[in-house]
Amino acid sequence: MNFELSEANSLLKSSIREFLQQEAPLDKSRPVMEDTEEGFSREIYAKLGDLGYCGLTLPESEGGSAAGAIGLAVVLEEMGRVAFPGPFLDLVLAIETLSRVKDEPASEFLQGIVEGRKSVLLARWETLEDLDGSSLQTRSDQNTVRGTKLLVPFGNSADFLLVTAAEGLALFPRPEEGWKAISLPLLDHAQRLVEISLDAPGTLLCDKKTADTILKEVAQLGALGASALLLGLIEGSLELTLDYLKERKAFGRSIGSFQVLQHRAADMWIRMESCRSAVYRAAWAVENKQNEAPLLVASAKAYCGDSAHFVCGETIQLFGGVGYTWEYDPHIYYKRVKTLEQLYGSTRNQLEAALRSQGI
Amino acid sequence: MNFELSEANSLLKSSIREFLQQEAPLDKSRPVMEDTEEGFSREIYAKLGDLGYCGLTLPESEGGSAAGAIGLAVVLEEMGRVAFPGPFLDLVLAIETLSRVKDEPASEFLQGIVEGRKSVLLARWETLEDLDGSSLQTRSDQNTVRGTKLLVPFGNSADFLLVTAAEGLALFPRPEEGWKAISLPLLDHAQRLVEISLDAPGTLLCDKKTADTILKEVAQLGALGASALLLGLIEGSLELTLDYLKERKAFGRSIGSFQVLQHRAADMWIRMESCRSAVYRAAWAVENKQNEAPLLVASAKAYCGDSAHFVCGETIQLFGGVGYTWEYDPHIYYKRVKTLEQLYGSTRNQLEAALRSQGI
Amino acid sequence: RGLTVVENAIFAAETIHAPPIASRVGINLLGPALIHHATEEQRKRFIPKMLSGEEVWCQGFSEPDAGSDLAALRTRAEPDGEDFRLEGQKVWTTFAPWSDWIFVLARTDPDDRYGGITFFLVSLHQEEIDVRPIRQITGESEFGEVFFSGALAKREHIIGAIGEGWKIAMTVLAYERGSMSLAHLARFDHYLKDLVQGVREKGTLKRTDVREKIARLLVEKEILRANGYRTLASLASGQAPGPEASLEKIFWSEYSRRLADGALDLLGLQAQLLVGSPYARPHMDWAQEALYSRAVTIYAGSSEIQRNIISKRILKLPSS
Amino acid sequence: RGLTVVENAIFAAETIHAPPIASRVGINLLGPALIHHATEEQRKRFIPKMLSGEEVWCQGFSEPDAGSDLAALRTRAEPDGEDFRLEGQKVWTTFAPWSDWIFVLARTDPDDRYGGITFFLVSLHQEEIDVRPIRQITGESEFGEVFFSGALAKREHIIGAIGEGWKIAMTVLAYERGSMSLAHLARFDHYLKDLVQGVREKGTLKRTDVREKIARLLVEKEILRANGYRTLASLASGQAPGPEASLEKIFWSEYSRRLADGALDLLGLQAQLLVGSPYARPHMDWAQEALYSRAVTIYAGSSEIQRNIISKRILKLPSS
Repeated sequence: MNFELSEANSLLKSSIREFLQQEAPLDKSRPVMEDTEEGFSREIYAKLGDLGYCGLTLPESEGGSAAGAIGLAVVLEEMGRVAFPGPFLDLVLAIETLSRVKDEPASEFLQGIVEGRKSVLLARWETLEDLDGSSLQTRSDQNTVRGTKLLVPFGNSADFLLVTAAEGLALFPRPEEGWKAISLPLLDHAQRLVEISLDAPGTLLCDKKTADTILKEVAQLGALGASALLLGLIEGSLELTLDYLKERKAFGRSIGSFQVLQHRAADMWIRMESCRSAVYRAAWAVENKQNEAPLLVASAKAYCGDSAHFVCGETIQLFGGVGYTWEYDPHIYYKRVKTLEQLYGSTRNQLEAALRSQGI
Repeated sequence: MNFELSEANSLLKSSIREFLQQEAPLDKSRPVMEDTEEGFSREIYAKLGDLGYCGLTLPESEGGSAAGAIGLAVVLEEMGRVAFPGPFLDLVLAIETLSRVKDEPASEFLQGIVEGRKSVLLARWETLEDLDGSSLQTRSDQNTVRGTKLLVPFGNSADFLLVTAAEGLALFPRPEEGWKAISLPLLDHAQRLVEISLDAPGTLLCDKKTADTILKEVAQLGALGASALLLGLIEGSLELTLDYLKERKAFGRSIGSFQVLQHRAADMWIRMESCRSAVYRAAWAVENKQNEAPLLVASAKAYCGDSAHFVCGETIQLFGGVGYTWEYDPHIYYKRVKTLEQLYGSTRNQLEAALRSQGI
Repeated sequence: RGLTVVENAIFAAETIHAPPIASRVGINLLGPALIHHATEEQRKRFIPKMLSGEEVWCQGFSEPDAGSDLAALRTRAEPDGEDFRLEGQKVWTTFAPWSDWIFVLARTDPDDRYGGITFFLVSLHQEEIDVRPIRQITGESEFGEVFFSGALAKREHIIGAIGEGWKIAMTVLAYERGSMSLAHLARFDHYLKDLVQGVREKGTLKRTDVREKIARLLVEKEILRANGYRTLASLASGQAPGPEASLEKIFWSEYSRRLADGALDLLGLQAQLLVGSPYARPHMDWAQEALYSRAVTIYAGSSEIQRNIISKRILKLPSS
Repeated sequence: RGLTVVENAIFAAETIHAPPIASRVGINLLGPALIHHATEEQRKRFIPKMLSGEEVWCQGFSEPDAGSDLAALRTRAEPDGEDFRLEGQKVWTTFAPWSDWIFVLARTDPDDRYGGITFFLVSLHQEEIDVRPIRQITGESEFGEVFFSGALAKREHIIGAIGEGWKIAMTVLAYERGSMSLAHLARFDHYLKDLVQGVREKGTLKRTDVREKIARLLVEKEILRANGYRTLASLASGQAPGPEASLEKIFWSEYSRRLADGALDLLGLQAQLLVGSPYARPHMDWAQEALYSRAVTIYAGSSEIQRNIISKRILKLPSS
């Protein structure tokens, strides 16, 4: 196993970083999170589509750039660093799901989605517990989908929903009628979580068994992606902290010269580096289909969640009074972390998954 | 509730402290722990008896000094401070048990024990789990006791054993025959834990129901006493630490001037003061038969156990290299803590008991 | 004669359920300082209207460059005949937007770090004072910035002597740190009940991991209560709170964080839903509390400052 | 040419199960220093016998007043014709009682804190050296004190130039901190297996509190492995380990404490019974490991020293 990024991935890293610095530095993103209804910029997502980022993980044959799990981690790490708003990861997961459903209705319009012109999102969960989605209440036949899905991130902006139903996976174009979305305001004001009640035409893409296999693979990618986002959030937050520690003065010296704060920063750095090791080791295992992938992905998600809570929380503490103001950025990172700890396999579920993967 | 000690208890505190400084400072006690078979000095215990410490909690009518739960805490706190070796708490618990069994065979020789001439110890447990001792295998009729008791602290030195049996509580004078003790060497080299197999004459003092009631009261006193010992161990260990921080030099300054070590010491002090509040609030509640006593005793034992582990462990760390040598004292405190965390209601059991006391 | 410390804590404990009532700053913080340091006239003038809520008070201590390092404050009090004129800025002033009066630490001597500070009572109803609310990460604006440009500070409203401000401020901070922990306990009792109820409804109260975490929160709450009783006992016996108050500030503020974090862990995403959103806990806004609990380890002397106080003033550890 | 770093880690990983073999100090610590800094003659003279175990090595760095502050060392090397004579005392010297040679940091210039230190290879088989074992809190005596009273230190056995000792010592310490973590992992895999087995036999493996604690130990072990692979990858690509090695030292040493403490928590009193005592775990001495795990955060640079290195040399935080 090697931690050096391949040439392709280093290139990917610098391009996405440059793109985000251009299009979505935090000061530009904050108004989008705070003042827009959708909570992200369709324009920027369209550009991401044009540049091939939405199809990142797809094989070239399907118009993707076959960047694999490591490539996905690289991109999401950079997005986390600037707390990039919107459903990018969810979009990738929905696309991955569609591309795995080898079936005409899917690939038919997959192209349009990969190019970012239309958005599709997964509607998996029916309870507050982010579980494997067994015992679904939603029903689907060849022509209609009927049910209520909870926790659809940015669901209100979806042109299509991929809905898990008792019969399998159904594709659901957003209708005029028979679509009711209730927003669930969260601690993280940048989130746009909705509950969606459906009773409208939709197409069943595959049966439950196929759907479960596909969703299990996609869930692994989701957990890996969330870990990479958390790693990026840690990096962004620690960067803020180090700058502040160096410039802020108290008792006639820079506060970064106080040993207690130095050791706190050291602990934050240790977490960051350890998360990086965990994320890229897991990405490598997924990309190379290693047997240890389930253990490593579960470990990465659980550890990155705990670490990000610690690092981004300490950032607020080390900023002191201003760290508690809306104006400064630390709360943006902290709030994002709190959502990611729970979604894509909560820390508790990942810990259990890690044990199971070892037959414990 | 008042945290000032009563005049009587302040007097008690200074007398026992003086006694221990005289008879059992740590440098005198260490050879006793390390080189003697019994692990404590019968001579000193006899003196404690003469001075009335063994009957500390008994009513004057039974030759005790009626110092109550607070008095017991005061004495044990001082004993913890010097890591006083031997089964003092166990002795008090056995005496308390006997005095609660209103029955001739008990009070008959209770006097001799209170005066420290003979020792009696409780043999309660039959498994490694320190539980409430339900489902006992040991059998007793009017004339004999038969069974195996685990975890009898300093059991080898007992002249009498108070044995919990299926039929009730049995008094068991140490015989020539039918007594087999196997020692269970522990992390704490000052401990003398033994497993005792019995098959010899003994007397049933009371039935199971009475025994259970009595042992429940006594167990509460045991948990309170262990908390006080842990508080004392914290005090002794922190005292060592503060002296060392002030005298030891590194990088051309006293190591106590490094902010990281200062804050570590502050955290140790916070634990110590919080344990003191917890122990004396609990002692007050027991002495005044408050309804909240079960919650407060369970809280004190659990919190003092965790805190002592932290404080006495950090003492080793702050001493650096010498903290890991047999010659220096930190390990004496740390090892004693590890035993007390498990006995007299393990931290886990006390946490559960705290919940139960609140109907949770 | 104002509330006794015990009444003070009881009062706080009783009022804590109600929405933050603006008179709390005056009664809990300025009150004790007046009792210890004010003249009979000053007490007569200010305490009754403070208790009646007729005059609302806020605290003008921190400044943009004097947070943890309070003695670095730079707000100047320039003599103006009998009285003084204030020039400078205060920040993190709780309830500032709704207050009538502010107690201010200002410099009467620029060269004497501690001895150059004086404690003024100043009316906010004057043109030379501008109050701007500050938005917090919860989205609310409970506190604000106060700008003084030649505001009048009357000599007769100086508490203690000129140059005694630091000493008096220490009394205020000690009470803020000490006697409040029982008040917070009332909140914590209430919150822990909601957590237990939430877990029960979720059906996970039987899980041993959940039980251990709740048990620790329950136990630590009792330790906090024991510490609070102890402080109260010593305050009631007449001693002004000393550096020991730092223990309480650290314990209750860090406990409040453990409690909120514990709820977000045990209740999962439900605890992150804002009150009013479907599926949220009906009577407890855990999301806001989780954010608020990040502030309490910062204000009234950060946890780091409290540990400095303990190691220096109680443990007497040497300075380098 | 000695072991490569990769071989080094693999070797350590393979040998870790065996009882501490005395040649490990030589191979893992001195080995890399010889490869980086020794002359061809010196390598020829020392490496083969080191690998064969014919000559056992120990490390003479720490002194009674130079622990965390290693550069405060005072052992003097006085010129004696071509060679030098050592005067002073070393302490915490692992395997000292069974060693043939010691690599020593000694002062060739009393006035130059760092530049006055030279790295000597010294035979322990001389009258002018007295080795006294030190008893540890485990009761064992794995290490000792070494007293030099005019001991001969040959010029031809100086590694690097006179005054280059500090630089070479840093290489040794970096390897000690870095490349060893994979070796420790082999131990931890073995220990965690025993813990899971013990809990299973105890019948508590289904308890969710037990499961969460074991899961965290499992997860952190994988993080430790990932960090170890990363260091190994960079060492293998030829870079000598830098301050990043501090991360590994902190992580593996603090993990080893969490693991042992976790076992004492989950296995209860059983884990405190010494091996051989009835009811003890048959193949794992948790009591000794619990004590040993208190030492690893102290030796080879305490956790506090490692955090100083990270904040100063990696994060570039200012000195006061």
